[in-house]
Amino acid sequence: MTTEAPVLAKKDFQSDQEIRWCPGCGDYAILSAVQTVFPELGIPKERFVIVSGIGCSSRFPYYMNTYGFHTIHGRAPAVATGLKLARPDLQVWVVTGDGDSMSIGGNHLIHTIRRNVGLKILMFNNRIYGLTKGQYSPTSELGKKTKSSPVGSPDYPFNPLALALGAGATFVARSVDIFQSHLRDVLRRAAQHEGTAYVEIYQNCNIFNDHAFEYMTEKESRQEQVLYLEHGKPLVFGDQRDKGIRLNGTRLEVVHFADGFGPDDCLVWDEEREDPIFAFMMTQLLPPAFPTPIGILRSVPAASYDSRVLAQITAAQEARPARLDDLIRGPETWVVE
Amino acid sequence: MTTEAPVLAKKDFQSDQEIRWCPGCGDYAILSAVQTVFPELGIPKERFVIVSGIGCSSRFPYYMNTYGFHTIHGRAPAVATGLKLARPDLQVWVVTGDGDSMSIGGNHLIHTIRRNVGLKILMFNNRIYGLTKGQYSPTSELGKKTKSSPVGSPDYPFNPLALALGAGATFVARSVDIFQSHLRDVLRRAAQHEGTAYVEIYQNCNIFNDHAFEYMTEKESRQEQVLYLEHGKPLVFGDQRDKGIRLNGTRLEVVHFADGFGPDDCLVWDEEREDPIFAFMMTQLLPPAFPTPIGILRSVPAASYDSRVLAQITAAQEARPARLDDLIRGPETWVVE
Amino acid sequence: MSESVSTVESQPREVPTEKLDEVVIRFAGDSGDGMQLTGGQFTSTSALVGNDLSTLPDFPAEIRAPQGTLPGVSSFQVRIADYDIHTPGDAPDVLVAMNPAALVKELKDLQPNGVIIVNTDEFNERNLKKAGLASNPLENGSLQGYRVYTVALTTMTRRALEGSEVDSKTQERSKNMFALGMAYWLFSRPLEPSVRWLERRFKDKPALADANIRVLRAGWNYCNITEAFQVRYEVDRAQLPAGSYRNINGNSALAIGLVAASRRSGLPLFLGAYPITPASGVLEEVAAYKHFGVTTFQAEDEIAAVCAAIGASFGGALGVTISSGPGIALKMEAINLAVMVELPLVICNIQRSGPSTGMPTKTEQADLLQVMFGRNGESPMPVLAASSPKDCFETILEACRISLRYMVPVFFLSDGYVANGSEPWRFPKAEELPDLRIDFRTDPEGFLPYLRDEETLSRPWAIPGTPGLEHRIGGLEKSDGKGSISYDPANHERMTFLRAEKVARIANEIPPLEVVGEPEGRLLVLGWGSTAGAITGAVNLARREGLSVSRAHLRYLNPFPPNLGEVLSRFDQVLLPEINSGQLALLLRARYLKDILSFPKVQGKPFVRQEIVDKIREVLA
Amino acid sequence: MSESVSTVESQPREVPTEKLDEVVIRFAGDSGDGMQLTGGQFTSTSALVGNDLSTLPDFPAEIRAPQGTLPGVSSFQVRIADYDIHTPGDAPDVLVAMNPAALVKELKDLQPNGVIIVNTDEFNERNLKKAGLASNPLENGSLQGYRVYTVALTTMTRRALEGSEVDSKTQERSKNMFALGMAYWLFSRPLEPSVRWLERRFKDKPALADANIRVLRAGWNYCNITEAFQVRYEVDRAQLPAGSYRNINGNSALAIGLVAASRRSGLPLFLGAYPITPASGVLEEVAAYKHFGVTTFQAEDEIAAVCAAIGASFGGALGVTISSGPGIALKMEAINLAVMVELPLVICNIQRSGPSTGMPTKTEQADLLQVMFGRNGESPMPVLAASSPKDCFETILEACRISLRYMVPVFFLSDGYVANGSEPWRFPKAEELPDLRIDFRTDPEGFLPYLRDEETLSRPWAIPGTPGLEHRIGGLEKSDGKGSISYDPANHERMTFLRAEKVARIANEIPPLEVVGEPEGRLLVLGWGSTAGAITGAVNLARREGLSVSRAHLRYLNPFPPNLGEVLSRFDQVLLPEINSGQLALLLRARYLKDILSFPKVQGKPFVRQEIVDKIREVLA
Ligand SMILES: Cc1ncc(C[n+]2csc(CCOP(=O)(O)OP(=O)(O)O)c2C)c(N)n1
Ligand SMILES: Cc1ncc(C[n+]2csc(CCOP(=O)(O)OP(=O)(O)O)c2C)c(N)n1
Ligand code: SF4
Ligand code: SF4
Ligand SMILES: [Mg+2]
Ligand SMILES: [Mg+2]
Repeated sequence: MTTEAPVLAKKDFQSDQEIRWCPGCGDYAILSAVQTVFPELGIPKERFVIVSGIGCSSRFPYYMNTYGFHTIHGRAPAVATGLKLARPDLQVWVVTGDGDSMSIGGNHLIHTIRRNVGLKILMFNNRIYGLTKGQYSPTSELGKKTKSSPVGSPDYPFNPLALALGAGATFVARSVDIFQSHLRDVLRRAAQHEGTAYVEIYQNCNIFNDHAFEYMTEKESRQEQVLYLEHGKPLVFGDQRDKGIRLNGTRLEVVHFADGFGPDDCLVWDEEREDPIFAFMMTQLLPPAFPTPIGILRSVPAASYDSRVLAQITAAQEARPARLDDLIRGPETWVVE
Repeated sequence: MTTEAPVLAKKDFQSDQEIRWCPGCGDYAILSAVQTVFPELGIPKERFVIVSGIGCSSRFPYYMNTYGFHTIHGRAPAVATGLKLARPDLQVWVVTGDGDSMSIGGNHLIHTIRRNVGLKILMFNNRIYGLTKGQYSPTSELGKKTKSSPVGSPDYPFNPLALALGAGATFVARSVDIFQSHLRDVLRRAAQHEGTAYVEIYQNCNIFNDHAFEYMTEKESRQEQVLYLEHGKPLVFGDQRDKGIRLNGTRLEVVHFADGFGPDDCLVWDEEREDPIFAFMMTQLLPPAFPTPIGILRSVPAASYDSRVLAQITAAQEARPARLDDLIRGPETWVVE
Repeated sequence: MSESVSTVESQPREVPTEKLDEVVIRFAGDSGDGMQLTGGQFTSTSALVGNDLSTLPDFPAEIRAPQGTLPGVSSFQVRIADYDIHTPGDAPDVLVAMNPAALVKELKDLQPNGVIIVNTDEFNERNLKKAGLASNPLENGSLQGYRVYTVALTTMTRRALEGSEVDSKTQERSKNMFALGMAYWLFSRPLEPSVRWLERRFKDKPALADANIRVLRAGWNYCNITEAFQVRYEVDRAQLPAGSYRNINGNSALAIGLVAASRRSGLPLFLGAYPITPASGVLEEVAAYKHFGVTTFQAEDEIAAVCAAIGASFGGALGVTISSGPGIALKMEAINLAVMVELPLVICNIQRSGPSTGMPTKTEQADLLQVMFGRNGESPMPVLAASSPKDCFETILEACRISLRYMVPVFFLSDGYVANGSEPWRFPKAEELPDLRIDFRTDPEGFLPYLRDEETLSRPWAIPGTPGLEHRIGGLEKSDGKGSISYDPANHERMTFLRAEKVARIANEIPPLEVVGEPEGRLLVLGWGSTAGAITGAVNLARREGLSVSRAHLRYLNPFPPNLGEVLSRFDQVLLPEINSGQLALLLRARYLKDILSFPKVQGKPFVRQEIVDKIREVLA
Repeated sequence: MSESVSTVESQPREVPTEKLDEVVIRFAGDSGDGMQLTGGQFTSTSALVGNDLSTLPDFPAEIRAPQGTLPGVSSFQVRIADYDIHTPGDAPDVLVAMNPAALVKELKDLQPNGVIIVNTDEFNERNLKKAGLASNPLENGSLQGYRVYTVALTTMTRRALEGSEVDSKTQERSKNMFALGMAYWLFSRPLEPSVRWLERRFKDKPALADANIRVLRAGWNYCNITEAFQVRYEVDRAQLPAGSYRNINGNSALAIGLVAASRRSGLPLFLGAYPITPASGVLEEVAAYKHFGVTTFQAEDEIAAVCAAIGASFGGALGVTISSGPGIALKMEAINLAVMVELPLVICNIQRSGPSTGMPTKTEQADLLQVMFGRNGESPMPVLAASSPKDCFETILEACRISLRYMVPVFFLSDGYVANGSEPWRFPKAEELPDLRIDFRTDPEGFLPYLRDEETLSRPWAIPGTPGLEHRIGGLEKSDGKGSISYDPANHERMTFLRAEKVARIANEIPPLEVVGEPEGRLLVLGWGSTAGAITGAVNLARREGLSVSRAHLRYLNPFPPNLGEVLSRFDQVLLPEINSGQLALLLRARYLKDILSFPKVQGKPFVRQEIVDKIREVLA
């Protein structure tokens, strides 16, 4: 199929379904960002498919006027992998939650990332099971009190981006539901990536886990708590941009320019580093000691799984004629008169 | 139960079952190492349980004269987690393969590691599905020709130790089937760890993937290809110990002492680093550019999942009397005469 | 005057009171309006008053719907009576509608000439539109044929709280207490129980407690003072068997039953689960019982949950897992491992409407064949089903007993209707409960992992840590007795037989099926699980009408009670209502070659009594 | 002289030849001895000669057993005949035993006075001990009653290769060719086919090819020259229907059938699978057919495999997944999604012995009820079963046709016996195969995702990329027609009915069940799947004995052929042999209320003809 760039607008991607998220849910903001970015991509509407699992977040496809598949809990990446293999011409986006993709769906997620399947995966991380009404999730903090953990969760949480990098992710990013313009930029970059683009989106569940990300989303604290990763720029942050991140031996530390340090002492961000070490370092910047990095943690080119599989098939087709009769006949036959 | 140190010998851990691995299989060497180490641990034999999944490697329990559970494919960590939670007094070891734990069992593996359940996990990595007669596994190299990949595997392989660190592993190590004394040391260290001890063991499948690790196991090349991680020692290797690993900015590189470098230029190994960055760096030392690190990549103390769960229960028991009649009666009752 | 609101209790106004033998009330409003809580309070108070009762909550689908819309309506139906009842009632006599959507959605169920109490404050343009109404039903006469009482509930609530320190959002939210107060007045119930409850609930937030109590009283007083209602109703206490009672829902009865089984067996309870509607509540409740030494493990998925339970069972705990249909499907491979290694394990399936994700918040009984047959190979398992909320307690104890005694995984079936519905329960004393103690094998002398007990055919439970009993188990076929791996054809046939025979022998211990009504005759109405209430109510009514019909209810679906075949043979016809397409009917036909009149209903809703009564009439006509 | 070994072909020695109508030969040796290959060669050559034949390979369990031990024995049985046969034969006439373990393990099956050819070189202390033998059976007279031929096979092979450049390990390994050469002489078969095959196989290793050919000839010459054998045997060509034949096993027929279905439907094949015995072979074979544009996806587990197939199907491919019992259990939740979204999907279950891991390399038919009912909720699915290796081809084509035409997931059942067994196949021409083309929906005009075809009730297949047909599907209950989420009770009941009715209507298209023998009478032997051969053989034999017995075989297990009930009613008794505890019997009893004589066998082994013949006699006695 050829891609003639059609002129599309946000409304073209809005479905007629009435939206059933709680008022104030962070999912609305993400939906809006996606509906804003899709028309810009110059891809015909019918070429988009959104595949989701089960969860509040996974209701996403119903609100997008594209092809959509609301599958079963945790399996969206597997369904999407099959779809992408069968139809490399499609833009396949996976929408999932921290329970859907980090809990029951963890295995499909890491294998999709490992293979580098050409999927864009948006993981709405609200650190809770929303749809089932508020049990702790694999990203909930240790000791978190929820319906199913009355005296606090005994689980250490996952660091989703560290896990993705450990699985060999070629594109890893993080953004926040209400940081609209930043989120849109990240989505545009994800759309461009050939392999698996894994995007963690901090999303507020105002019913079961309100204020989860307040520490960094509040206007006041934002500059102090957020580290914007910008390719080629030093890792500087703070209201006055008066702090930075440097590497001391193999240790990361915050330096205050007041103490005579300057941007030159800080690490210069490189999202294209061939090895994942630098990106992995960023996943270890955790509050309260460090600001939380958002933006592109890793973006390196690598042939997608679907392209490699397709190449094998094409090569085979060029190398050998495919006659069904030959296949049925097989190597040895005999005739009975 | 009290632990009076019994005097046990290797033969105490040998079962009467006749071993059914192929002659020459690396599994024999690992079995021997385990049978040698167990008696040294001063733990009564009946206190050991070996839980496995399905695969050649997973036949392991039958050959150990301890309690054993040969479960189903990929689920050993989940079964073992339940056992350890119910019976913290037991020494629970999980034996699994690269297919059993990295493929179908990937999710249970990363969640066990995340929770830091008090299990010792031995992953026999022969980079192939042995029991099903030679299909590629998630650790098989890209392009590997196997029964199910006649023109080569289209999958990028997992880096098992990177994945474990990405999942938050507190103890990570690597050894090799035929490096008997090294393997025994690693097993002893694993036995001491409170949380999840994840050990990757390179294991040769001489039937379906022979020579997989020859590049580093051959006497000739061994010193050149293996980097022995020793706590507090510089990362030096080579026949003449004339090469080392240093960090240049955020990049790792091999330095040749011939070029004027010395051990002081090399990174000093620290297996106890609180953050996983240094350990993660080691997982990125890949052949042929780098020697392959073996030994302890990470060993940091952290309360095990089972100990935290137990603490919650004990606290609750001390805080509240547990009268079944009260529970049945509930908050509100009325009487009918 | 009639618009002022007093919040201090005054003397009941002199109005005629009408005695009713039963009444069905449905509280309906927006998800946010607290209808479940309101219904719950009305229920407990009525219980304390001594009525028999039965409730039916109905929440919107898991995902939240926009305020004021039809999908957002949450309702709670309670039936109170002065005689013993078995269902929450077919059609409500009274409907409390907190907004237009609630009125629209629930009206169709209301009895002709039924009472409607509406909150007029919510009947504005926006809400009418959201409810898909062109004009206001309070004005367009569409409510003719009902007794409509319009109250500015929100306004009244605000008034009642003038000068209160709680913020206005909270004020507004307490309007359900106003409705509750009204209901209490109308049905002559005391306010005290709810007052006490509010005080308990908000003991750290006195202001909140006070506010709610004020509104509750205000609602009561409103009815008492205004001339709106010219009659009050009374429903006398029911003649229930003497004893101590509590109100309980199915999931709580199950949770408590599991703890009880742990106590009575002396084994620590290990509950492995992954949240899923409608089973999550059991996990959440048991998690609160840590002081009983129970362990709850919220796993990464259903497979890990059941595997962990199997591991715990191998270690000597009472291993249990709970889930619902889709999760049960995922567990089957592991459950089959438990069948092969012959360890105790109890799997609770709180059934919901399928197939696939289906209608998660709706009830169904359509997983019977799944739990019977959803495993590869010949894999027989005992299956028990609870017939009502309180019956979950007894049935889970029995499921645990069988599992421990026979070393076999057992399925416990419940469904959304039983799980969320509630009823009074004449609860037992702990020491009256069955003794579930068993012995672990400790003697190495002559120990073989698969040497069987002559009577039950169960194998010894030898747990790790026991000196001298070191052994290996696993999913491969085992040699009879020794338990080592065996590919011997005759052995496989024998082990297959033994696994089946072990389950079959349970029948020797279970009570014979009881027939209520004539022991033989023209028609038997047979049921299993949550249809018990509707069937009982229907058969009682039909019999009062003089129809010759008996009933029987199955708790044991595998194995069947030994006398089942003979019972069936004694009736010309057997009518089998099921909330599925006839799954038990299939099993009975296959087993007894008797034609069963299958009466399926697959609407995600329980049977109402009338449906079964009509069917009985039709069959006997 | 008798000890020298010539490797150049000489003229057949003048010996009496005896004509046989059939003979059963079993080649048995250590896993490493290449018995499967030897048997395979003997089979193809016999096929070329024109015999009818049937084979039964038997490997040791997946895990490798130590050399020379009983668990390590691998055998291959082939039956050749001059008339048409249906099974690999009950008991071998000739046993080739390459070592003591093979002799011990296989001897019990051998016909009285059967021929035994043993490799004496392997009968040393160590090997006798490994086989659990106290003394040497070749010397202790325990082989009385058999015709034993002892040959120093290894020594002979070495001799034959004196001066050859291949290493001695390789030399030793080629001894199976010596045995093959002997068998060729003994049964008067030409050497050329195997010679050609060896040349093809080792075309890059001429030395190896030459060595094997030399040993093959040496074996033939050995018999020809030595006086060991005083008679040769001949089995004439069978009178098979005219046409072109090939030899084929079940998994190959399935793999080729899938490619054929792809070609005939014009849809690219997507095969998602996770390796598992005995299904892996299908994945491996299809992976080699990339030039047909097929995609194979080796997934991380069975769930991902089926989910990927569903995703591919959503995208417009022919989505297929293969596995065996335990893997099928894991797939069920996802298969149920396919039932709900009504997409084409074919699930192949190559059954093995269960429950749980069971006996992976052994055959069984015990997953029928699992595939029928192993999903939550009311989830009907078509189920078809292949009756023989070659029948896998036709049956998979039919399964794909139904799946595509009705937009429904379909189960295809095979088992280890059918998968690994082989038989001659009069293969069809591609253009004679059914036309499986379907149309994707492309017209936006009046498009609704769940608007149904009047005849088949199937919904439109509208694939992504089609302008104007953007829509959403999922696992929640759908509204009839529009396909949007619906919790409406009546709609759920209707959709439940429609999903069932769609499957039921398939019966209108499938051929009526054919009865072979009298259309009515005292006894019908009914079968399904892999029991076809044994039943056919048995019934034919019983009829030759004049017994009044007919037979019929089911390919369609859901829905049943429309005339099935009526067929059953025409016979006094229905005997149903199954490699399970009576699973189809249960379905038939439930459906037709007819008492079925279930004849179960659960030994991980197929029926032998004699077992069924005896049963028929017993029933008719
Ligand atoms: C097989 C299965 N198990 C469990 C569930 C119940 N369930 C639905 S969504 C969900 C978790 C959702 O959490 P998350 O993915 O974080 O989504 P959110 O609602 O927070 O957006 C669970 C446990 C299910 N639908 N299916
Ligand atoms: C549910 C299930 N799926 C598939 C299989 C088949 N199977 C058994 S072992 C195995 C892979 C074994 O590979 P690995 O874990 O690396 O063990 P190895 O044999 O190499 O030691 C597979 C796919 C199975 N037994 N069960
Ligand atoms: S429950 Fe939380 S995540 Fe779900 S819709 Fe409501 S606010 Fe959003
Ligand atoms: S197949 Fe490979 S891994 Fe398995 S036993 Fe043989 S050599 Fe070892
Ligand atoms: Mg979430
Ligand atoms: Mg392996």
